[in-house]
Amino acid sequence: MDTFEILVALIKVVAVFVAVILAVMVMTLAERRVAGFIQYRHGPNRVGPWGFLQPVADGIKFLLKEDIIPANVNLPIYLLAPAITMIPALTTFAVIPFGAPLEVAGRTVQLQVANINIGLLYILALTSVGVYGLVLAGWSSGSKYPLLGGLRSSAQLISYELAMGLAIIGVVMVSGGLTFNEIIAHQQATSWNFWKQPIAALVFLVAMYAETNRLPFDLTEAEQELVGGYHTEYSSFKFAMFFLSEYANMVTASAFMVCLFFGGWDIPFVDETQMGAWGVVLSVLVFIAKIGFFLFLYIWVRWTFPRFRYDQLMRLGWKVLLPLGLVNIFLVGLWMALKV
Amino acid sequence: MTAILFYIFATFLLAASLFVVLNRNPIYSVVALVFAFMNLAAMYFLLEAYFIGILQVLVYAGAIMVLFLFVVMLLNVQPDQPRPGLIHFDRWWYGLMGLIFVGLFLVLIGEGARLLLTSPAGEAVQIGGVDSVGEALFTHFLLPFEIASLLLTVALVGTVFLAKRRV
Amino acid sequence: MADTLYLITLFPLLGFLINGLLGRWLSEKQSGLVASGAILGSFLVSAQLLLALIALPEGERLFTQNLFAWIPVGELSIPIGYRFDPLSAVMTLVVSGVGLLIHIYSIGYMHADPGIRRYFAFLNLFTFMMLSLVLADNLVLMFLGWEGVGLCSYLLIGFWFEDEAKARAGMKAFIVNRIGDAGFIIAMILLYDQFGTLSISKIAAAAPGAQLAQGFFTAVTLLMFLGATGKSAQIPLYVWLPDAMAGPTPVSALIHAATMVTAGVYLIARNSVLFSLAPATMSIVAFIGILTALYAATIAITQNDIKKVLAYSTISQLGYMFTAVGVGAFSAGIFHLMTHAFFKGLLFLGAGSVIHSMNGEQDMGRMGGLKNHMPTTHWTMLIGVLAIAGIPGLSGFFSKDEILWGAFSQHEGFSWIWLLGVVTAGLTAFYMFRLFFRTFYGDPVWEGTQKPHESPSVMTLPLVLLAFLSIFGGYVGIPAALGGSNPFHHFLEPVLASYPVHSTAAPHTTYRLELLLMLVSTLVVAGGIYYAYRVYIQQPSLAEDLAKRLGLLYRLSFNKYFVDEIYDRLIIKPFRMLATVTWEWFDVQIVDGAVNGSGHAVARMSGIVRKIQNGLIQHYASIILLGVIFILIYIYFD
Amino acid sequence: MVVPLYHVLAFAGLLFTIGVLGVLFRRSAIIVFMSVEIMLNAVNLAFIAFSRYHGDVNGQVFVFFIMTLAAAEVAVGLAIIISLYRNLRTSDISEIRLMKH
Repeated sequence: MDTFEILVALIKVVAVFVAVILAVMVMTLAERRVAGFIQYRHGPNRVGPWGFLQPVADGIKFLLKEDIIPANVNLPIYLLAPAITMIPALTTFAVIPFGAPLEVAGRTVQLQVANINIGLLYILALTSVGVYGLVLAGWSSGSKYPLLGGLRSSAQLISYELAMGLAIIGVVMVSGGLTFNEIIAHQQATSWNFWKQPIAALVFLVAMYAETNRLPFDLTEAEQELVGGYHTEYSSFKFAMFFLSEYANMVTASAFMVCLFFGGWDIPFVDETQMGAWGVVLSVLVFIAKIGFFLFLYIWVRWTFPRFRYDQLMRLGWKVLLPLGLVNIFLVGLWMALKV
Repeated sequence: MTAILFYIFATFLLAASLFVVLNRNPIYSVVALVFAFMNLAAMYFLLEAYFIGILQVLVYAGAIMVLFLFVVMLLNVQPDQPRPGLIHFDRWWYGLMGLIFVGLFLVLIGEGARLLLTSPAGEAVQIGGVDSVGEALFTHFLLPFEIASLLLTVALVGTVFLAKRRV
Repeated sequence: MADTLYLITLFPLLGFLINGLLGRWLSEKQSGLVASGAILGSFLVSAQLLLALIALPEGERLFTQNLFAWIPVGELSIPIGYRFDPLSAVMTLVVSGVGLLIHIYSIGYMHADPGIRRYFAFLNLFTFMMLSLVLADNLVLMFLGWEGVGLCSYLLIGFWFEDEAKARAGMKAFIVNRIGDAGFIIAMILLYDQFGTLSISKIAAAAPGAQLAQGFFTAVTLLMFLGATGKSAQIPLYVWLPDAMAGPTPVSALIHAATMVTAGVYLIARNSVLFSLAPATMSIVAFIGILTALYAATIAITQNDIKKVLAYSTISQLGYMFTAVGVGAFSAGIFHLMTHAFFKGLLFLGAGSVIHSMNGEQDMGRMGGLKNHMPTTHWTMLIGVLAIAGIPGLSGFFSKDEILWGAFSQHEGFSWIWLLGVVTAGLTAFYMFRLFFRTFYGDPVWEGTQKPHESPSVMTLPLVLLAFLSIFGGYVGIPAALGGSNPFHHFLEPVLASYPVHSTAAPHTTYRLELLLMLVSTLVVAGGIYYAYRVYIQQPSLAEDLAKRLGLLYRLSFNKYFVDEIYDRLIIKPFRMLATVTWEWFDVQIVDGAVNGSGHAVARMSGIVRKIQNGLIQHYASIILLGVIFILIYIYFD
Repeated sequence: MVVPLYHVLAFAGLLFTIGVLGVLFRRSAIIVFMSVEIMLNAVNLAFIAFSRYHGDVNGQVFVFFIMTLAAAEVAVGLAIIISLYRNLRTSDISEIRLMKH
């Protein structure tokens, strides 16, 4: 490992980190602006031009607010929980390639923090660890609403993780690899997985919403029922961490979706490798655009669909998505067997 | 570098495990155990068992321990109350045996290691990936694999039966 | 060809299973048909195999089949292996043929008996066991059949077990047989110890060349003969057979006349190689045989129970067979075995027919004048009686005279055996005609208003068939002296040992001598018949006169020489005393004391150990750990 | 192999011992159960080490099966603990000794 590699790695880490944080900031604003748009009203538009500095103002507000720690909490866990939530949210992005390989000084640089040979499993594993943040936060608050929210969220996450995994398996089967690079390369060579596996894409999309605790599956928070869900008792910067990780998760999930089913940074009908550095820049932009679409979809869905009831959520997960995922695997297997 | 990381992880692992066993609050134990398993996963990575390492996180840290956490929450287990006396009479001989065991075990490890050290080191072969483990699982170990799936089904049914309220 | 060998035993076994397990769903008729059908199957298969066997050149006449390893223990492997050679072929056909007729007969005889399914199940089981015995290629399998037929005999003698006397008769048969079986077992152990195998053919092949003491063969064969005396009712273990008449009459015909009781003869013939190596045993066998023949005949003369007469007659005839094998005329013994199966089966079935029509009456003193009421039974019985008496032209004549000639020609010193044989022949003729005359002639002395009637055709048909066999069954063995070629003898010759015949004379002179002896015995037989005619037809009062005049002798004979009573005094009573002592002292004090003591000891010990089991899981875990520690210490110091 | 095999084995052994001590000393059934998991994982570590050392994938396959087994075991075991707790209102195994009486 020479200086160049270390340097490149550092740059990539910082760039991705900053990009994710930036995306989160943009998202917090976009959420409210789009909501305003959908509800035929203005969103926040006073801080900076068109309200662009609103996230900064929010951040400053979170930092400066008084940090209230309720008397009943179990302090160590209470402090640990936001961190546990945050770490997976920020580290999952590490394995996602965000652009075509770049040629720098005669070397090829993968636009990806870490290309490990089991990238998909890495994401799944970290997502499953993320559950602890919610559960522990809910439990350690020492109050019933957070506890209920925590229990709900963990059950929800575990249930939908299965459907998600099954949807991914179909993709893995056709592309024959567990790294994103292989999956994207396969989609470049043939066509986007979305066209080949619409069922899997649908299942994954729904599961993705549930995994990030977004409407219509935001039962962990469910303001009207549980006050604020697992983070009811959190305030100030610790609340900000939950907030941040929720949006970071959305970004990662969108990226995941894009990589699995929509060709990642691939631009359809265009060969990026022929265009040199510009091609790389273009591919990164395309990737951002695709992610942006799914983030918009998140918001759109949020302000369009009502929340599910808990039993409906479970029924959907276990009795609809899980069988659909299995059917998809079966169909893919059949298709592969017939093709060969 | 790898070796240093390994020893760091191993130390964390042992410390966390000791914490699991020694502290009185079950919730702390669970969290410590999750941490321990994460370290163990890291050690697996360093031993080039990538697939198993991920599984360690996915299955142990991600699924099994969540169950523990659930049960601890569900039962609302309170921290153990300290009891009078440092060593309880009915337990001193467990302690004695535990100590003998620890001693013997370490001695044996030393003995075994001496034997192993004399044998040549293994070659570095890429065996830890999903492909090689998967291939072994679906060819040579196909039957045990299927039986394991059956075992899981049985466990599922059994668990539901045991845990549901009396109808 | 040999592939179908197992079917011979399989059919009766299936019949047994069907009747035994599914019997309650079968009607009486179906039950009988299943049982008879099974035996018919065996008979057809064995007949087909016999034809195939005859088609083979002499010397290669052998089919074997090993089904599976039955008892593999170390180097000893006992297979379920069958052997179909001329000897077992004859036996198989006799067993399945006569067995088939008796099964059919039973359908009529056992009609309306509530236990008929059980009866047929046992009868099939018996046939299975008997065929196993006959076909067995090794002594252990043979012993299985041997014990199996004993078991079935026990079950069928005590078939009407509600009657305690009958149940006891079954018990007696079983226990007396046990004594003989012990001899058989010891013989097997000795043989295995010496030859390392229990295969009959291997032992037979190894025995003549083995450098063994004369005493060994004498001991082994004597022990085998002990077994044979038990099963075949010879002195001193004959006492069970007369009591065995408690069973249904077809059972007496099948088991206690035609097949099972001849197993002893078969055993000796099967192991003829061993016996021929032990001249001392041979002499004993011949001696016991002729003694039994004469002895049983003298008892038969005075008995009044029709079945008892036939039972003693059976013992007597078995004595003839032992005489034959004892003097080395093995094929003559088997020949007589076969003809005896025909005519004794016929006689028993005829007697059964009579008993059936007399509503269970067995006392000849209450019969008489049945000739016109039961014509078929009468005529077939006549044939049977003539056959057993040895009237020339019927089967009994050929086989009996072959035995007598064998006894006469064997050793110069043995001609007294011939003499006793001739005397027995005369007695046989007398008592058989006594039975015949008292049953069918004279004035009817039966009581009651119901007239005897002829039995249904399902019973008379076997009678007719057996009568046919009783006449012509002997024609397979017409001796050379009468111009025949004795094919039966030649058929069996390859599988039987040749025992040296000490005959100095040239063939044509011996023929003349043989013819002379035949004439003598025929005259004696005719005398016996005439005497019976005189006493029981011409001057019925003469019978009582004679009884009075012979006084002591008559009482001895009538009471069977008090042998049962002597056994009771000499063996059973002391044995019972010994048993009482061992029970009241040894069993109660020592055995029970030890058992109870160990129980108390265990209880006390477990009271201590119980403390370990305190319900604490960790306690248990720590004990597991203790075990692990021990293992670790062991590994460390190993 | 960067780390000597016997170091890994020593760690595995220590981990196993910690698990044993936990099983022996803790009263809470859940902690005891977790200690059992520690023991299982100690064994897994040894398997992985040997697998790496011998370049043989079978050790990892074994670990895979042990994990499957552990998952089943934990599910059933925890269900038992729950139903025990429901009936006895305790999860202290020194008080759960119905078998003694």
